[in-house]
Amino acid sequence: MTDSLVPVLEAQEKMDTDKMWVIWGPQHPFSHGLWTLKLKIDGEFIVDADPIVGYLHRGWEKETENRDYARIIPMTDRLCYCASMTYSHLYCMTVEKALGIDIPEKAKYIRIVADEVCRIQSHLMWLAAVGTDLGNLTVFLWAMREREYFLDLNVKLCGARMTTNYPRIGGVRNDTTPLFDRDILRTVERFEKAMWDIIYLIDDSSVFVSRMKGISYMTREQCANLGLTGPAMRGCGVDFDIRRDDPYDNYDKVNFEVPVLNKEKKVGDTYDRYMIRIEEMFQSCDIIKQAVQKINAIGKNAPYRLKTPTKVPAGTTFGRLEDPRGESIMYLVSDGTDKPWRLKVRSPIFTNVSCSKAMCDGIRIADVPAVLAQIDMCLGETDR
Amino acid sequence: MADVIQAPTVDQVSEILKREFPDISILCVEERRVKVKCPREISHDVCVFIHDNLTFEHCSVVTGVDYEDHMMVVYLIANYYNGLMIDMDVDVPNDDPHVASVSDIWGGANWHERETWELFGIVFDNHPRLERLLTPDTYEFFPFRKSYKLRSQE
Amino acid sequence: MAWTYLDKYPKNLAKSLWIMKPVITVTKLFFKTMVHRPVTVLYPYEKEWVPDNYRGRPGLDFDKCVGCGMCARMCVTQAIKLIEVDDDNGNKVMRPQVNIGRCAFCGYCAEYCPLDAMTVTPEYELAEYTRYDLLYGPRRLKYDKTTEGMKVKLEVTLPSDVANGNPERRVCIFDIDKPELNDAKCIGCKKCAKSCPVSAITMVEKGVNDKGKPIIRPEFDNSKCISCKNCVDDCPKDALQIKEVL
Amino acid sequence: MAVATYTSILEWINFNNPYDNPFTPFLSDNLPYDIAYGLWEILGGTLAWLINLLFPNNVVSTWLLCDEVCVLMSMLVFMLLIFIVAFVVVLLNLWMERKVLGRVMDRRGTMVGMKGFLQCVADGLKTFMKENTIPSKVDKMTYIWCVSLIVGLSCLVACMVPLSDRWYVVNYDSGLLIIMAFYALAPFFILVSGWAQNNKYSLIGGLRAAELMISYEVPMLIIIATTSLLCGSFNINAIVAAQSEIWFFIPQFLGFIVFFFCAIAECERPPFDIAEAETELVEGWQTEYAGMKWGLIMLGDYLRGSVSCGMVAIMFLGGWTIPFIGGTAAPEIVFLIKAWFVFFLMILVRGAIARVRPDQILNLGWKVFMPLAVINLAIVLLLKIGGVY
Repeated sequence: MTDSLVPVLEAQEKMDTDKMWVIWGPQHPFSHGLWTLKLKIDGEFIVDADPIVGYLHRGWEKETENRDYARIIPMTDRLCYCASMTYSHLYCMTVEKALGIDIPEKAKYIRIVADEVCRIQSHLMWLAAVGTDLGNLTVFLWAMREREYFLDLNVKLCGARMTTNYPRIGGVRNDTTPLFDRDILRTVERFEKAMWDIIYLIDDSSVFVSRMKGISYMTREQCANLGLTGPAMRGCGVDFDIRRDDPYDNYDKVNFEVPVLNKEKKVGDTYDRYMIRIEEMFQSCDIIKQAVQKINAIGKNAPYRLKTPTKVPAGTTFGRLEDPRGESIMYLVSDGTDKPWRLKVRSPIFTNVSCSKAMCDGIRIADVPAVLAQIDMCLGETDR
Repeated sequence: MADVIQAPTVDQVSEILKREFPDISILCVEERRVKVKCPREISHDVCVFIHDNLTFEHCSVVTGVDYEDHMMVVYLIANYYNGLMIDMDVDVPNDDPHVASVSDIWGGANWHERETWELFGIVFDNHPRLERLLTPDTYEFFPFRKSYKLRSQE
Repeated sequence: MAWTYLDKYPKNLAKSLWIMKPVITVTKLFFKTMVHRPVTVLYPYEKEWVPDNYRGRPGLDFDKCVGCGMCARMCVTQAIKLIEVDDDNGNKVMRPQVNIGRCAFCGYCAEYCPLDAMTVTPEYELAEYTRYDLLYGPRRLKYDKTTEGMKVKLEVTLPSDVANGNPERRVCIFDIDKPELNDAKCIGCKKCAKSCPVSAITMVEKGVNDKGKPIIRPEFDNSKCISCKNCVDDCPKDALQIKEVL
Repeated sequence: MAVATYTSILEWINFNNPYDNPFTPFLSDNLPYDIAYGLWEILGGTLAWLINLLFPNNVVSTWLLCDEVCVLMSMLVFMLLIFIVAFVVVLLNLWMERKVLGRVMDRRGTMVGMKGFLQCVADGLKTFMKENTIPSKVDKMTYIWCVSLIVGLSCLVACMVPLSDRWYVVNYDSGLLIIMAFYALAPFFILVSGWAQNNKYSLIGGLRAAELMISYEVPMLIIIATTSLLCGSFNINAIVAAQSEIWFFIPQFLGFIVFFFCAIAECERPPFDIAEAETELVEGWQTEYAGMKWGLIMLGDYLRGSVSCGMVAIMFLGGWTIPFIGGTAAPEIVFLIKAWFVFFLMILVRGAIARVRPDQILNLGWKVFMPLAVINLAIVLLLKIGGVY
């Protein structure tokens, strides 16, 4: 009798009876886009995670090798619908660096304004996603309502809401419209008041805070080593912002603070990562106000767009910029013709999502949307 | 080895690298940017040195460039203390596209190396999991090589 | 440090009675929207105001257009194709046709049109029943209420002007970039003259060559030229190139 | 051949007092039964008259109007009436939720016909017309029967809540206990259907439903016991009558708060909808249900929601009475207004806070609600001993 039981017992020992893989995605309410997260769960706890991306791989970088430099700008908008302005900016900046030209002051400030508007609307989109991920639709709609005013600013500035196509190699597409400074200051002032309602809804609610507090701790070393960048990194104690520490365009001429939490503790949780982005929105408002003043001071007839040669001299160069989601880099290899030889995009989310295993370690299933909402997924730029 | 220097300046970086590794050449030095060229045999040692002694904690990009006659692996390595970046180029011959993986030094390089492998066919030795990431597993070619033509290029 | 938000949070939640503050905030908005209307726009009945430079579908001024094909060249998605149509006098002319199904609404056609014939329009309701209906021919692209803002001007400042201390001068690219002839390469095939949409190129005889045949060379009328690069593209020997004034 | 004598229809329809009928199941005044009885007298009388016109002096006509058949038929009409009223209340709840939630979120809510009310009807029609797909790997019997049991139990409970002292189905002395007992049955079937669907999301959802139940059921029952202690009876009429002067939510304010949140958890509404948490479990235990089954489950959910509100209104807000006025001409309306007010509060809570994590619900149930319920019990005991009640 005992002999007959041996294979059964052996099989039982081999079986992982209490752990199972749950596969989230590619179509799943928590994944804002097409990607899969395989989770190995032990009861309610996560023991292993394996993100799978690539459903949206379009060969973006290969496609650019076929186009002349000017016609790549609309393509950069399509990398990420929330951060279209920063990506076009980054691309134009990189090409300008390869050309070795210095663009007019006014264009630099207009780009700062456009970038910060883009940062605020991207963060608001993220806030909306956090709301739905935690199961509250009111935050979603209120954040989207605020975002709409900034999209209206985009329309006034460049004629389109999201795929802006605004920066150009050597400047920007068009000058600011006559009442733009008035509109933008009104919107920003309105936003600074209206934002508090959403903050009351989240930060004064013990449910929201307890959902985010104390889960998914990341240390400073982990962040730096795994390549987690952006607000998520600054919440864990890494004091680094490309706008301040590696300034591009005119960011060294405006005053702003970079919100960093846990500088001494060197470890941060999901709530810290959340708080960084909220404060960043207020700092962006400050930057916008200063930059609008500078634009007004420069005057109406100042140049905003330089004429640039269509052919870029051979060489390699790269531009680096603080995206709303982290550090984004474009690495350009030019060969002296009017088309790039190679254009590499370093998307912040691509690296951030590879950290999801470290972020999901030991948390509960119900926490996963809250934790992964902080990397603000956007698949267009992840898969490229 | 030399002492740990937190937040080195551009001149310090080029000086120390030249002193420690006579094989590598400093291509150009700009404001907050150092561009070096490194033979592939010592690339891993250089990376360890940069990480441990020069406190470059963050590897932003690992990518490949196909120059048709040879390939190149580009490492962009960043310092969080002063925003310095090292642009390290490693030439790789077409017939033997191997280079040492740096994902044991910087965990963030893991996916970048996987991506570079699947798009350019540059093999990263000792990589923990060199599988296809963005493209389907069934692909047997490397789509970002110049020898792979798009439909419009043919 | 001047924090707006981080100064006040995180805070002791007992002070806001755990969940009472959000409930009160929500109730406040509830009563507010009961009195005022919600911010939602009842879309098909109400529409938002759009500015002049709003990038809807492309529009075309048929008579202004010369059929240079600059829009087709700059189009990112190859949505624009030049087709042959009859103009008002019955002559065959080339005019752009836009496939709205492919259009990316980037506004490049309006921006790069040398004559401002191509414009952006504020029309964005473009749904059709078939894909064929999405093809906008040159006549259908007409937009009546074109304003100055819709003709997106491509005005740049020359780097040389900035260096000279005259940064306020803005010029149109199409006024200054002119084609240049490399005389050694030219074979006098007259292709450039044929391809020129504004007939700015005339073929002029310049002496005779060794074999006694006439040497024909193009001559450019720079006042007419719109620097559309058609001659550069059509030249079989790469004898022409646009000279960029910087 | 005998010529049929024409008899007036009025000789067949005569309105008797239903309580004179020896088979009447109700002892006291019951408005829906009165209506049903009257309706049957009109319908059955007309039918009997018509049959008698065709076949004079037949047996069927007299049989239709005999006491036994009258009671049987009017019971059928009575059931229909009770269910229709409960159903319409649920539709109104649904409409209110959509409209109020819309206003809270700065949007308009539903807009289809009659200020958006017809959207519920359209949704119902849509779910009924969808294809009834059954996944091939499910355990078919449990998969199908669980829906019937969940929805059936919800309907039963919804019909058992009295709208007033004259609008009820049963009037037991243990009425409150019976309602709560049926009410607490549904999570078991949620658990079973989670197993039956052979889907990981459903399984986790079903387990979470059980987890949820053990966290809120105990404090809830303690408060029910406290309430009955306060008025000395489990009978709903007695509980309402005891609140004629002062509503119970004043002496047991803590109990009101705890019961309110437990009632939200009971009907699995946000923020306690962990069993169907859509961001992590897609649709939780309902993932594999499609079309009509899903529509019925949603209907069941809202039926349970309206029961929760009714229970809060009965136990803490004085039911169908108004303090110092007592009964009104239409006590049902008074009761429904109170229930809708409670539902309005639930919507506001839903709009304001996020979903709670399963372990946090357990913490909340056992470390916050449970002590509060016991303190509430202690306060009531003190009031009792002090002779206030």
